[in-house]
Amino acid sequence: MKLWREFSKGFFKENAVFVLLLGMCPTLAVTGSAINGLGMGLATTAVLVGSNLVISLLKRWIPDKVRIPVFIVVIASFVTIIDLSMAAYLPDLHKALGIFIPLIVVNCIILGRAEAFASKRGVVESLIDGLGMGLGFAFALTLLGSVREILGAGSIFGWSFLPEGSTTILLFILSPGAFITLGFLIALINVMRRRFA
Amino acid sequence: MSRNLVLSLSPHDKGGENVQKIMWGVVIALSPALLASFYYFGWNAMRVVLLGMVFCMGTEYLVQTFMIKQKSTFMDGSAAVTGLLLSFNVPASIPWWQLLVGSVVAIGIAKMAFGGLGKNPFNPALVGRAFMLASFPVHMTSWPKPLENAWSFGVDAVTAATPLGKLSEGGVAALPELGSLDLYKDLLLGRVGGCIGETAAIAILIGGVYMLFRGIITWHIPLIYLASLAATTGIFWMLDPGKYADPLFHVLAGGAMLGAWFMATDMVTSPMTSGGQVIFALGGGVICGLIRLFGAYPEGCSYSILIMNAFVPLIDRAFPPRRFGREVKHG
Amino acid sequence: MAERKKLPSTFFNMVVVLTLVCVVSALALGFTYSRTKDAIAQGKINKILDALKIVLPEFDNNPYQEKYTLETAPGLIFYPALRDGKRVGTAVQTFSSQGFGSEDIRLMVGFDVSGRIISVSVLGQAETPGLGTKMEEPSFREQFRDKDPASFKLSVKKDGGDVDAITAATISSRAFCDGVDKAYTALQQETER
Amino acid sequence: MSIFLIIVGAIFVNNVVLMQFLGICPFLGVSTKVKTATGMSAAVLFVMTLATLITFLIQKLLLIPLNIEFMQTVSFILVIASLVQMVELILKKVSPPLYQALGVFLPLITTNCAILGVAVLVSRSTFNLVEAVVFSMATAIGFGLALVLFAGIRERLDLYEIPEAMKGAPIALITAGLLSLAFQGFSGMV
Amino acid sequence: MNPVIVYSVVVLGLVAAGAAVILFVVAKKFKVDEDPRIDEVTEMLPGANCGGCGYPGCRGLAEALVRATDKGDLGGLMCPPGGNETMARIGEYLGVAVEEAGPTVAVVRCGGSRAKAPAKLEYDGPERCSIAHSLFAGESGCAYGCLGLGDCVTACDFDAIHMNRETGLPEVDEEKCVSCGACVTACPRNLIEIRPLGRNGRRVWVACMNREPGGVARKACKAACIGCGLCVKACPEKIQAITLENNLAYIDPAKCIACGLCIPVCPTGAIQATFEPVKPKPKAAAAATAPSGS
Amino acid sequence: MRLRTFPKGGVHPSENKISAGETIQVLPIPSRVQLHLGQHLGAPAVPVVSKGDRVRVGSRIAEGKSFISAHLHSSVSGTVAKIDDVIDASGYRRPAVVIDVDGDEWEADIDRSPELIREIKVDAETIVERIKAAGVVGLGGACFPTHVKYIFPEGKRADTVIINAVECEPYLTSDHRLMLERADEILVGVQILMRAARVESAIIGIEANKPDAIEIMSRKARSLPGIEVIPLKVQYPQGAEKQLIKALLNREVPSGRLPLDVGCVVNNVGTALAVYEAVQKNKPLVERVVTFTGRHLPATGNFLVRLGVPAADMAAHLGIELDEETAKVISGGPMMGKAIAGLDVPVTKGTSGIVLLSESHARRHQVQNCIRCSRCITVCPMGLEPWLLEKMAQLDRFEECESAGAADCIECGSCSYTCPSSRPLLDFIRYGKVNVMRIRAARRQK
Ligand SMILES: Cc1cc2nc3c(=O)[nH]c(=O)nc-3n(C[C@H](O)[C@H](O)[C@H](O)COP(=O)(O)O)c2cc1C
Ligand SMILES: Cc1cc2nc3c(=O)[nH]c(=O)nc-3n(C[C@H](O)[C@H](O)[C@H](O)COP(=O)(O)O)c2cc1C
Ligand SMILES: Cc1cc2nc3c(=O)[nH]c(=O)nc-3n(C[C@H](O)[C@H](O)[C@H](O)COP(=O)(O)O)c2cc1C
Ligand SMILES: Cc1cc2nc3c(=O)[nH]c(=O)nc-3n(C[C@H](O)[C@H](O)[C@H](O)CO)c2cc1C
Ligand code: SF4
Ligand code: SF4
Ligand code: SF4
Ligand code: SF4
Ligand code: FES
Repeated sequence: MKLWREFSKGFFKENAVFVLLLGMCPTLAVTGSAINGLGMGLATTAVLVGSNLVISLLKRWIPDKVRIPVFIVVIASFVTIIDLSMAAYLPDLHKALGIFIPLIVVNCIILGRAEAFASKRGVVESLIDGLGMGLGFAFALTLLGSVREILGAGSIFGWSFLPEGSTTILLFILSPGAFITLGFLIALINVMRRRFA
Repeated sequence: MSRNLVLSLSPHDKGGENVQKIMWGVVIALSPALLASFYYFGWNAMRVVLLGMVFCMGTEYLVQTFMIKQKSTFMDGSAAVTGLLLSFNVPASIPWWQLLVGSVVAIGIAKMAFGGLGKNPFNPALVGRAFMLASFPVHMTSWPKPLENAWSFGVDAVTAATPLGKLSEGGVAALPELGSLDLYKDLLLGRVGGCIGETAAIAILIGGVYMLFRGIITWHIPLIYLASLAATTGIFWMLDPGKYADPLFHVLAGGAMLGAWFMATDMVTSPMTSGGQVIFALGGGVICGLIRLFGAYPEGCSYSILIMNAFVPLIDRAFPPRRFGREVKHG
Repeated sequence: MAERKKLPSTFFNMVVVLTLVCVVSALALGFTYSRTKDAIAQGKINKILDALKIVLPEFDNNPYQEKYTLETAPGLIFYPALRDGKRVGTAVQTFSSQGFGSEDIRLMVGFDVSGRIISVSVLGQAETPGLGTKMEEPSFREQFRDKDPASFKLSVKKDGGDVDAITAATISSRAFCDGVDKAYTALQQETER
Repeated sequence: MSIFLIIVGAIFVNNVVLMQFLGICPFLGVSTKVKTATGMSAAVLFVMTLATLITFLIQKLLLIPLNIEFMQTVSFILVIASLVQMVELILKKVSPPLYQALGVFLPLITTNCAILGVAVLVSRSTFNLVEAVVFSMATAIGFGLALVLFAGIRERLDLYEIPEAMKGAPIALITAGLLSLAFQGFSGMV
Repeated sequence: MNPVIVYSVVVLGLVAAGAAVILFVVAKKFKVDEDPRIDEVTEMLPGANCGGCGYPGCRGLAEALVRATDKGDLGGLMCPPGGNETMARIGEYLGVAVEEAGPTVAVVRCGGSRAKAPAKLEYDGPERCSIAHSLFAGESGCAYGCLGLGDCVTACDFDAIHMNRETGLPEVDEEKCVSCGACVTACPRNLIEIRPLGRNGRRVWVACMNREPGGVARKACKAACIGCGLCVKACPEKIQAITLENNLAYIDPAKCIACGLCIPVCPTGAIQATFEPVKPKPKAAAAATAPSGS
Repeated sequence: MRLRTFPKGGVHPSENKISAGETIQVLPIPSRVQLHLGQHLGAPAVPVVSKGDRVRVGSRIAEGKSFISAHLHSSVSGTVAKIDDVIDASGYRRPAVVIDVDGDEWEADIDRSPELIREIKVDAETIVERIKAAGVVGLGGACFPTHVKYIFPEGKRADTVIINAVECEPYLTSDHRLMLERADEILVGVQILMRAARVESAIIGIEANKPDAIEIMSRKARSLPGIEVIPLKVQYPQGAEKQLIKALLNREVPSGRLPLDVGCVVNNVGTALAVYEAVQKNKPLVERVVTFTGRHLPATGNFLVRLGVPAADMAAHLGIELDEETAKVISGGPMMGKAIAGLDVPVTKGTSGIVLLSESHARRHQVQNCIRCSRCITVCPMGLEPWLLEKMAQLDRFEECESAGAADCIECGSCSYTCPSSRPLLDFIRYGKVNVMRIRAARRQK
């Protein structure tokens, strides 16, 4: 039950994007389509789970003063592994996400989790936490990507539901659309949270 | 004593100006341009203008009543001005639903999200237009030919490139009439392709002068904006008249007149002191000129104003009014 | 919170741990790299091969290995297609920097021996989604199929050419034409020589 | 590409924050006051230039010759993190006023992906050393411009009562969106 | 071994070791002293930055606390929202004892509801007590009573005080109030007092601040304290919690035992309590309408 | 010739000088008067009589003890009924001396003859002493003790006395009437003030909407060396001393400083008359001219009223009752005056007029959002940004109020008057200003 709570908090209560406002760059940059959002989210999840796991395993052996550099190296290694693997096996997605894959390193969620959670808790908890936070992030990115793709391109996960040549509200898949859509999504979530609270 | 007396702090007198009068005054000032557009683009223009106003005022009403839950001020005239100016900024052939999107963005996002009248940092009508331009580039850049489509109720009849469009596509060569008196006459009277309300420079000028006399606006923004646009384009024209169009053309063509007189002057989104207004207009004119000369868009007027809108808080801070008894600036 | 016995932060511990972690991570990375290196390289080649298959007539050689470049045409790569040892066409990997996006538009243009365009494939571009990106759609690309640039003018109609520009994306369309034209001109020069 | 175009491009046309989505966290976080925004911008300018310079050298002198470009992410982030920390330590000691003005923002910069982002962008470009440094400075100025403009607007919004649902992040994001919409006017200028 | 792996190990090891050494040296060389306790204490505080402590934000209090510790005691510094629990924790951390304060709550000392103190004037201006206060005595004419424009409501960061539409008086939500005192400062009429919560939440207070002679006070408000002194007499001999000064009774919370004896004797019903008082004797009930305690 | 005025800001509300043609009538004395002890700026006066004492008109009943304070004299003869808190115009209770009237007996040393005494026999010091002894305060509104203005701090010198005859407030006509009816005495008063200030020149500034006053004053002043009458363009708030100095001499009083810092002393015409009476006739300030007016009233008037007489007496004299039609009563003009709770309040040294407004003019308009039209900035004569000050004060950001110049605001109300959104600008600016002053005082204490 407790584990379930650790897992589920990442989706709503402590959602990295909607509530904590962390990792905004990839959130805004790659959500032009649902599939890119999902891809980015999953890649981040993989790094998060990996680093949480390793750090919670190593936590006893890391002197306090060098913990941040060690965390960074661990995270950066996982990022590079994901980067290389995606380049090898998912070249199209890799191309679409571009520079934002290496930038997973500086995603505050990951370092934040390492610092706040994994370096203090047990392996299983950390794993679940990483998975929850990561999937919550992926969920947010996919949601944002879907909304933008539906409005801006008239399709969802690449499947177009409008006849060829229909006019869509292109702006939603351009940069301003990213900010505006996320702004309204957060406003909506704030309203819902207040109503349920 | 037979009634409860009213108590309030001074002053107990009040001047006659109010928001409604100012806003509907702008609507009146826009009516010459409206008449001109009716003459050139006929029922289509009327349809778009009417829809634009209804959409904008309707959005304001709905958002205030159902989302912000406050008493609606949709009749105060500001939404009407936004609607009017938004529709003046689109081609007469725009599909109604795209205009609806633009209106919802203008009022819902650019104005109401910030709390309504007076609180929005960016010009709502221009946000609506920029949004539509980026979203519907095809429809937003097909221009019905003036006079020829006037009485056909449908859309998509004869289209004509705007003078600025031709210039941006083919350079000065594409506009052989440049320098001939006829072109300027056409620009002045509005016999060119373009957005509904922007083509007839003379009608806009009449409205602008009316606003000057009513005291709704001051001369600073419109005149400096146009002067700065002329200066920017003039410098390049003098460097190479074979490559760049003359400043008079730039002042009369496109949305510069409408922008300078009606959109840059929006008091909500422009600086408050005359010093600040001069800087605002100066910057706007330069950016408009540069976008026209070097940017991807044939027309930079709306973006120049939006960009300068972003500077307004900083300008306001840098140009406070001259304080009585404080020659030496503190702080 | 459970008891946290940690390694104390002495200078020695710090350097050792950090170095060790780095070494381990470097090992892991090196390992991953060596495992994925080939796949990545192959992926890049595959992309080109796929494009070649689209833009060239059937061939039985390996154009990728026989590619060559010309000094007169910097940045362009030529892939000859042979069938039964006979040249059946050439694919030219070309680019244009006049697009709207920040990156070059990279194209693969296939020509038959007479210099006629067989087809064009887009290798990479960064145009605005929904506008310039329409260049990847058949409706635009197909205009070039089976056209002989000698008679079919490789520029948009606005500029007096024969190509219908993508609506509201004339800049991208021009860049596309520019890329194809580059390829054609370079190939002409080569054959003339 | 001429230096002038690099500058105009990086500041206006491809503004890091508004068009490339780098450095959004500090953009949203350190933008409530014009004064702090200015301090942050200066700090970013300093660190970004220095970081680009060093990572450029590492890339060209170490990673490429040894054929271990895949080590880029790890080595860059390590270098940037230590660089930032070092600058912070030195500044604190050497110039407390400067530390008060800039130093307090330094910890925020480590997790600012604009720094690493620009380093990676430069490594993927064809810039030479001078161009790389100019590009990074111009990018930082673009960051500063967006940040200060945004802070100005937010300071003004602070004066007004805005709808409950919009308070905080939503209105900040929407403002940023409109700013980005306005900056689209610069597109195609380079 | 694969050279790539070797290189990467060497390079990364070097970079890391180099960075570690440089940082270590720099840290040693450029060491600056700052009291780490300030950060720690800031962490312990609630972080509401409400200013209830009288310092600009939680860090301000933290600094003051650390400074005070060095002088020996915490000198009455208190974080009202954090309460004793927080203070105890901080005191423990800093190694000094903290003064215990009983739980307190804000009470409104005005009973001039719309019905008791009807409007004789009409105020036309911004909804701000402080502004109305600067203009005039108030719509009812009572120069001491609540103006009903809710400065206290706006001042409260904890949503603990609300305007009762019907009476036109503010009411404190005991559950939410953290006794930060923001409302006390905000009220231009000084109507709000932070009083002990009382045993079982039982407390009694005079809901009036009118220092006019009885006649004048009654003219403006039917619920005004007229300074008759009946409550003083009703208060048990041994307790003597009520004092009368300037035509106004005041109940000293430190002495009051919340017996409620004073409530029914008040002819105007100016004394309020959080509980139902003992059944008033019929005689007194005729004069006093039941107090509208919250 | 273009009329002079101050260069920036100002408004022009409808003048409504309805009572301009009514000659000054002497109001009968009631049976009881209430004399508030704080009828001047500064510390309240301390009573020197006690209950039951007999007083005559002009008997000193309270003394100003601190530097900025003024004496108070009985305006009637009779018995001190009580010294107690009495409700004032705002409904608050303030200390006052209440006197039951019997007859009209004056102090013996007061010269009550109507004869004009032109010759000034006393020197500057004596003049100031007499002004102080007579309890003269500025009658232009602020009630600043007049003698204090003529005690120059070390090293400060004046070169001009400015007589404020602008009366820019709508409705009010008391200064106007005084100039028409008592010009000679006023001019002697001006000469006395010139001597007190040790200056050779005086300027009387009158707005162009009082041509008859300009004519009389110029004609009579022609023979007097150094006194000049300058007509001014009608522009509110020209009567504010900083604006008046700017208009007349183009000198700008620096922020936070006094007219004396630019070599001027400013006094109201009514004050000049009071000074004449104090110095030449030994008569303390016990009465003043008050305008009683309103657009919906059947009759209006200008009255010479003893201090402490209820304003209702004027209404009764004109046959006016407070009925449904009157919705607001203002003490002073509509731009700067205070709304008061009724007509029962006594006239004080500062009461220049009582203006009654009908329902249609009494209420504020619906407040709307500020549209940043910058009209408030344009009209602010002090070059402030009223909209910003309002916002800052609203948010209790007093430090910012201070740096935005809240303390410079002269509370003229031009901003609120002009705001198309009917924002309560001055209400909040005043609130901000009070708090800025509080902060400054606290800072000074530190
Ligand atoms: C956000 C945005 C993205 C744009 N992207 C492209 C693009 O990808 N390709 C292009 O040719 N033009 C692009 N444009 C430029 C305009 O659509 C330009 O008006 C157009 O190219 C004009 O040519 P037209 O004659 O095709 O309408 C873009 C404009 C905006 C505002
Ligand atoms: C907005 C404003 C308007 C004023 N209007 C007048 C006026 O019309 N007549 C006048 O005598 N004083 C007016 N005053 C007061 C003057 O500023 C100044 O205090 C007075 O003239 C000094 O003279 P006194 O001390 O004799 O009253 C006004 C003040 C302010 C702030
Ligand atoms: C909108 C606005 C914002 C201002 N913000 C500041 C500020 O943040 N800090 C500052 O020192 N001055 C600021 N000023 C300038 C002050 O208004 C003023 O010029 C200065 O502080 C003078 O202070 P003093 O009254 O102590 O002489 C601002 C002015 C305006 C108009
Ligand atoms: C002179 C003047 C110009 C205006 N211009 C615009 C405009 O360009 N766009 C717009 O949406 N509203 C305009 N308005 C209306 C109004 O100010 C605007 O809706 C506000 O920005 C909404 O807060 C204008 C109003 C006036 C008085
Ligand atoms: S009611 Fe008063 S004391 Fe209680 S929390 Fe609110 S402001 Fe603080
Ligand atoms: S208690 Fe004080 S602050 Fe609260 S509404 Fe009454 S007068 Fe205003
Ligand atoms: S701010 Fe003050 S001085 Fe300026 S117009 Fe308003 S009231 Fe007059
Ligand atoms: S006059 Fe009113 S609406 Fe205009 S700027 Fe000033 S406060 Fe705002
Ligand atoms: S994700 Fe880019 S700065 Fe935080």
